Amino acid sequence: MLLNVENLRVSYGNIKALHGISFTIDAGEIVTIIGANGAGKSTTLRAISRMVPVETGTTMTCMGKDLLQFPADKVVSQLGVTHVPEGRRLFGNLSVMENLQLATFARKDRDNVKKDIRRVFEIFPRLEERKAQASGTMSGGEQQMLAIGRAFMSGRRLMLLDEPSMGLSPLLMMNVFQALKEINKQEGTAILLVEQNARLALKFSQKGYVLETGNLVLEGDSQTLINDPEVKKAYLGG
Amino acid sequence: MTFNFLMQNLINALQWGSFYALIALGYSMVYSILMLFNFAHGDIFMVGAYIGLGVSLGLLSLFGSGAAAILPGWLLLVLTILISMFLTAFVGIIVERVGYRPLREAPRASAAITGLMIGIILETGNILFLGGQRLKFPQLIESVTYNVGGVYVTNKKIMIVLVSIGLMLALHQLITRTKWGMAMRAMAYDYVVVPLVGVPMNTIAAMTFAIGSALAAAAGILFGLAYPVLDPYMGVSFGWKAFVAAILGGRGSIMGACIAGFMLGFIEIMTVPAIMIINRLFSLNIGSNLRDLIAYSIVLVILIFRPHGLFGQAYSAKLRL
Amino acid sequence: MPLLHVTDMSHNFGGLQAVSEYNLSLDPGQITGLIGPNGAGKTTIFNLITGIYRPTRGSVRFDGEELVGKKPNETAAMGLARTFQEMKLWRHMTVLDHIKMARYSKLSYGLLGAFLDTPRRRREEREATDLAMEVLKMFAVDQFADQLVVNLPYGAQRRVEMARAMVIQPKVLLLDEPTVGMTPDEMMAMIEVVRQAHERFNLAIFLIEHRLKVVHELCQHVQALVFGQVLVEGTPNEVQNHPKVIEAYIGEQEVEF
Amino acid sequence: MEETLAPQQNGLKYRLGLFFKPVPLLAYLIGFLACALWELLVGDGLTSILGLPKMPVLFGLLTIFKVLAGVVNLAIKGEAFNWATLVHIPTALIYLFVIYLIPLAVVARATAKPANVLARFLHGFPLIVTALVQLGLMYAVLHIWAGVSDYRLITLKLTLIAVLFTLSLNIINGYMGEFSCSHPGFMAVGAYMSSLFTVGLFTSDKVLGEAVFTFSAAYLSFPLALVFGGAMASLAALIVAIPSFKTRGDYLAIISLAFLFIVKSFFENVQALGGSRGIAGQPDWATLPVIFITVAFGVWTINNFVTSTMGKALNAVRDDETAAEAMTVNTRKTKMSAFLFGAFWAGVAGGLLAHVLRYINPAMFSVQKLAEVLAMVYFGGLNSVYGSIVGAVSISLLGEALRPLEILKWIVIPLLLILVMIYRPTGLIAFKEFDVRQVFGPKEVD
Amino acid sequence: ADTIKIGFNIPLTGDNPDVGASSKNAAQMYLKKNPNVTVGGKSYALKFIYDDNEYKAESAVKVSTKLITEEGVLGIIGPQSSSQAVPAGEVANNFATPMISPWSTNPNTTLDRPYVFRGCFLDPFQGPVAANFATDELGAKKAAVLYDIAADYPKGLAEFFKEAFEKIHGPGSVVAFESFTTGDKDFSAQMTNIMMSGADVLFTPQYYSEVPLIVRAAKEMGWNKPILGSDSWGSGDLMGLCGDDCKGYYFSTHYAAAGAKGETKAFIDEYSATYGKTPDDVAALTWDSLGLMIQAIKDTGGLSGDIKADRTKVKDALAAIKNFPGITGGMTFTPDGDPKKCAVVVQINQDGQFAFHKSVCPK
Ligand SMILES: Nc1ncnc2c1ncn2[C@@H]1O[C@H](COP(=O)(O)OP(=O)(O)OP(=O)(O)O)[C@@H](O)[C@H]1O
Ligand SMILES: Nc1ncnc2c1ncn2[C@@H]1O[C@H](COP(=O)(O)OP(=O)(O)OP(=O)(O)O)[C@@H](O)[C@H]1O
Ligand SMILES: CC(C)C[C@H](N)C(=O)O
Ligand SMILES: [Mg+2]
Ligand SMILES: [Mg+2]
Repeated sequence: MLLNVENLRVSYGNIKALHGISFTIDAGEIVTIIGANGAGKSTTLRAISRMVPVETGTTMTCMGKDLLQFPADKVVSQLGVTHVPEGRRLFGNLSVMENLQLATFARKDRDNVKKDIRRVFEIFPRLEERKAQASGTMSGGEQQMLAIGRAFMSGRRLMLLDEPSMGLSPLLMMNVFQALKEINKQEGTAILLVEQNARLALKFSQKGYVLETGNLVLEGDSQTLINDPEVKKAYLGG
Repeated sequence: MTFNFLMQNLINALQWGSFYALIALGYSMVYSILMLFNFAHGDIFMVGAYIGLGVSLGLLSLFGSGAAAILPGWLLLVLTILISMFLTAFVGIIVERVGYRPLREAPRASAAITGLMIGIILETGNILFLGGQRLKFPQLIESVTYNVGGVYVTNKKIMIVLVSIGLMLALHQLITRTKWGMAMRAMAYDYVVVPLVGVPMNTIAAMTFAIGSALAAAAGILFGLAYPVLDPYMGVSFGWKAFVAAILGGRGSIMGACIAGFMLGFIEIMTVPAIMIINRLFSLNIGSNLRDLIAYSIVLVILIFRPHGLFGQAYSAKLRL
Repeated sequence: MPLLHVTDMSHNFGGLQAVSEYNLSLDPGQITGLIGPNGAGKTTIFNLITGIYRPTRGSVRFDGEELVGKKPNETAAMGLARTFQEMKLWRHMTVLDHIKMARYSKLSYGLLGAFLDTPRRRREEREATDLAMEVLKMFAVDQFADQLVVNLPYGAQRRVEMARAMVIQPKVLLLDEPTVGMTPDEMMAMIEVVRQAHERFNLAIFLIEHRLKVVHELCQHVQALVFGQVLVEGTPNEVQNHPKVIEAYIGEQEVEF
Repeated sequence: MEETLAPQQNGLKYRLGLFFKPVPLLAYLIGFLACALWELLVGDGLTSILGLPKMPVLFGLLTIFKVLAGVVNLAIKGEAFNWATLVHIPTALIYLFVIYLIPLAVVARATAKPANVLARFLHGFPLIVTALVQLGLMYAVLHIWAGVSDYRLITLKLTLIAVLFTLSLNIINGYMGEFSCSHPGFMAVGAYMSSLFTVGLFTSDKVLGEAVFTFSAAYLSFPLALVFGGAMASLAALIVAIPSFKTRGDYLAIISLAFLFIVKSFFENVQALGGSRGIAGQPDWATLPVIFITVAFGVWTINNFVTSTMGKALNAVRDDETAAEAMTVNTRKTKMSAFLFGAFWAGVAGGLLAHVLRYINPAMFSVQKLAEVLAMVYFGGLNSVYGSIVGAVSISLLGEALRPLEILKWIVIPLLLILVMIYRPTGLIAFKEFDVRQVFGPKEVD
Repeated sequence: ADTIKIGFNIPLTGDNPDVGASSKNAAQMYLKKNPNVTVGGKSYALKFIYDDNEYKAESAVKVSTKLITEEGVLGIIGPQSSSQAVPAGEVANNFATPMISPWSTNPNTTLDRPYVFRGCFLDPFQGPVAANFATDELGAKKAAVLYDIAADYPKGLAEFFKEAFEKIHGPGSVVAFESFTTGDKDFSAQMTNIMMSGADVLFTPQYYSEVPLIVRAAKEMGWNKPILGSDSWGSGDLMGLCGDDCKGYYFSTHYAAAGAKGETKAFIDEYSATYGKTPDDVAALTWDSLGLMIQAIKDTGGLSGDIKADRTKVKDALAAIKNFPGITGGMTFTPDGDPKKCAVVVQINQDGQFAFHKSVCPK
């Protein structure tokens, strides 16, 4: 088991966002969380990447280590858990290349870095064309590619993806998901995917969870969930 | 008169500009990386100068001065600069820890206020501990004046200009070429996600303050050599003017800040001879006292025509509220 | 004569030709869609029409009047309202204030009225509040009137943005990806809202979307934009099945949105 | 979807809050009036009974800090300290309670009902009626309170001016979200121009020459002088306002800072205005009622402005300028009006200041003044009329009350501000709308 | 016992905290020596209240008001610098409270203010003293002036000097009249102008803290002619800051510490013993002003206890004082409240002491 989350509780001030959810991710597995707007999906990812503090009672372990002992940057550099946040959040003033290089800040294996960059360019040839462009001026889809590439560079035991399809054209969306699948297959990277587009997400993943107002209400393998009438009604548009 | 006169003023302007440049550099470090007005920077410069004073006095008493000196003056100077830069870096780190880190999420202007307040505390602390009287900075190296065809240049002036240009180039390399520099720029753009790519944000922020403060210390010591009277408020006007230079140079541009620093020094010094020349040419009687008025009108006009500074790119960010 | 008429509009950023030779004619009450890959220049076209950028070449006519050279607040006051892809709301303002703000150009009490709280100001402010509440009701966000927008659920924020645009009483509404980030449910609700607004005010709407379902439901006419140029235009079905569009935009696989 | 944590139902604070909930402003004013009269009546007597050296003028704070300063001096410098004065701390507190807190609480609570009735009655009339009644009452309170000591009077005058000045800066830095550094410059223009008006026209003076007019009712022209000062400040503000169309944020901050340097240098150099020596001998026209009325009027118009849709456009421009433009907001007009309006009131505040101090020189309008007013704005709270009032009053009072600490004052005040910034980054009372009707109105309790 | 309170309106923080410190030192020394004063046969304990004016005009006004109305002082010593003394004098005069500014040399401080006095000579006197000295003893025909335009005192004195010098040598004989702004550290541009002007002497009425920088800038530009200063040079710290650079230059001042005799010497010795440094002008003048104030209080022949009446009595007594034997010279007030005092010109000798050179008395 790669990641084990138990009784995850998070609040923002007076607002309770997560009421104690538990789930697991195995190595190399693709897991999806679906849910309505404001259900707490992003919050879950933020809690794992230690961007928001969790409340007492929460336990999270990654490869047997207590995740809560790691600050946000060490979660990435030492545990290999990377987070592609909602809205991409690239460093717009840095060039494409610099964005990729920065992601290797804490890495010691210089030789592999070069190889990995080449790998990213193979997956997303568009990025190589735009190597020197300031990332802030790229279009939404290009930015999404770079965000994934950046995550790829910083560690790839587990990728936390927050709505990667948002705002992407249909073709590009397929490309992105294909690339993700490829990374998953070739590198054995586990993926925790959060998506509004539930059908796509469930098709893409092996296991799914349904989050409703801070509680996990349903879980199962994705195929089952797709056919679940409740899920169908609520999340797949009838 | 004219050529010598202009050359002389040019050299003066270079030295004066070096201080603005060095201080603006440190200011701009913090400013362009954390996007914070570090209004305490001028006072850190002051603290750096006083630390330099303490260190150099300590060294002098250890190694003797004048005829009894064991080590040559220039070596003491280098030691003083290095030790003081190191010590002042810690002051910077403390300032970051106490005054800025807790405010990282806050509006930038609030951090500006904390900076102002830390500055006041540093000034007052100085008065409390040292009693507020002016102190003399020891002249570690013998001052030598060269007369180059009627233009007077001192060895210190040359040294000051060279050291500041050297530091500026080194810093430019650091920011544009290294991973640290990249991380700093990334932080300027969006500090929230910096940890998400595995970069230790607090370390970067502390480093930034440390480097900025170390530069201020270097500036403080060079300043002490050139203008050997130290007082607790010596950093105030420098602080504000470095603020002007850092932004005039263009947001996020270290080089720009430096050049703007030189330029500001240049404008301030050169308005005096310029007024004089205009007076002669048109037999007017404008006083050199109009210097600030003219100098800052020039700054204002530059900004009206280059609304994003000399080297800055257009941006629409506003105060984080 | 079309209500909004764009002819041969081009624009470039530095060396990048973002939009070239773009044409559009939008009649009153018509809904036209604009699709295209990311970075094709769709949002840029909106920005050019509304005056945020000034086109390098070409003309934009609205109701017979030239828009090029006009500032965004002027084009908006003429009846050209828009929403933003990334939803530009004012963080520190309440929902009600958002809506009232869009009445800015209709206020006539002037600065002196603002300073001195004249009866005229009070009357106009009251009228604006009444109208705002009505519109908020229409978009089902009236219960949030006194809250800051940041505290609203995402879908409600989208609707507030739309309501804000509607208060301008526009003749043309420009919508930039109104359903982005929505669940299928919310998407359907949004389609309904747009349709109602359209029917009630006989609005002309110009819509950017990546979700073809939305385009299908709403548009009579669609343009497909690639690299700043219109590749194909026609009915949604024509465009969607056009091989070039499939190649550049939709892809071969069957995907649902 | 969201659960809010229930507030504590049994804390002392909560119960006190409940107790005072039905008390309208009117009742507090009556309470304060009672306090002021009570002090007039028994203040001196109580002072001597308690053995205080002097009637406490700033609610006993000054007395207490004087004692504390003695202790501090003993501790750090070994200066002699009269231990007997320690008793002044409890006695000053007793004074505070007996003269202010207890009567205020009792009277305010006791008159809450009739005051509510009265407030509701007044509420039936146009706003101006209740406003005038309550402001009149407020003035009476201040008048009586300040009548006790001239030190109180000058502190009060300067505090009122600080309120106006702070609020006028809040328009730009808080409501519009720019970081403007030019405000002391606007104040300087106002101070100089109104002095030019009064000293130049009505007073014989070494700098500005013989009086042009002399008549006994000359003071009636004072409002004109203030308006003139404010208008000139507005005019000067154009220099900062026009670049604000093109540039924002930090660049605007240094444009405004350059403006401040220019203004200061200008007044230093214009010999006709006294140069660095300044102008002295302003007539003594800035009396408490004049200041009170001006400040009240200023606060009223500023509050009107920022609560109107016209004024809220400032917020829209601050939070997202592109969206504001797309929503028909004329951003140029908005920025321009904010700068000119803010500068106008800063200029008026400058005019008042010049006539309270009856002396001005360019050094008064330096970056130090800037730091001071920035501190007041950010301490009190951005985007809030309440905030500016609280910020200006508390920092002004604190500045006076901590005087006995001498130099340590400049450690204590900055520390306090840092703490406030850390725990309340937008200031004490930020983003709160000041609803005049509600403030003056009755407190309805369900 | 009854007390008499004297207030001090001095800068303990702000740009010149050492001025406040010197004043406070002198006052504390005085108090230690004279804790009580007998007026009309009755003994009173003296109490001094030091309030910080932050070297700001606004604050000086507040402090004066506070001292008078709050602390109930009988008289005020200070402020020291004219930029604070001018506005504070207005307050003292309005509240009919005697005030002595020890060090303010600007004419406006006392003008038309019967309650305001000073302990030093005025700039219109000092300016000609310096001009004459430059002419007679330094043989100057052309003079340069370098001064701070933003500070009241240097600017005033620079103008008085210019007027006096040009009266002797004709218009245009002040060949360079260069200025800078408070806080400036670099004077090279101005010095370059001065070098080019061909002046025989440089007059710079600046504070002791700026003098070393000016002198240094001058030397670095190759200036080897005399430099002449004013009373603001006369701080014990000048030599500590200036070192050898300042030796040999002259300045006009209130008293010369080196070689002083009698009372003055006693004061200097005691001060040096207590605080470890030579008293500067401010200290000496504060001491004298305090002496004047106490003398006047004694001269009233008895206090009534009604503070308002007593203040007026003190003022009248002050105005009537004749030949007060101050350590900085004898003092008698003119109707304006200014003492007729001699100025001293001192030279900074090779030991770094301020050696008496000559004394110039008003006619
Ligand atoms: N920074 C914040 N401060 C306060 N409340 C927040 C914050 N971020 C999220 N919330 C609240 O927490 C809850 C969960 O939010 P979260 O962003 O995790 O939802 P989500 O499922 O990702 O929704 P979406 O589909 O809109 O991204 C919501 O009620 C939201 O309003
Ligand atoms: N201000 C700008 N400066 C430089 N380039 C820009 C600017 N704005 C947009 N671009 C570029 O112009 C192209 C078109 O951008 P635009 O935002 O119009 O795309 P879009 O069609 O809306 O894409 P998406 O569907 O991703 O929103 C992109 O390549 C983008 O990088
Ligand atoms: C600097 C001192 C000599 C004070 C000066 N005399 C003044 O009037 O301000
Ligand atoms: Mg989310
Ligand atoms: Mg777009």
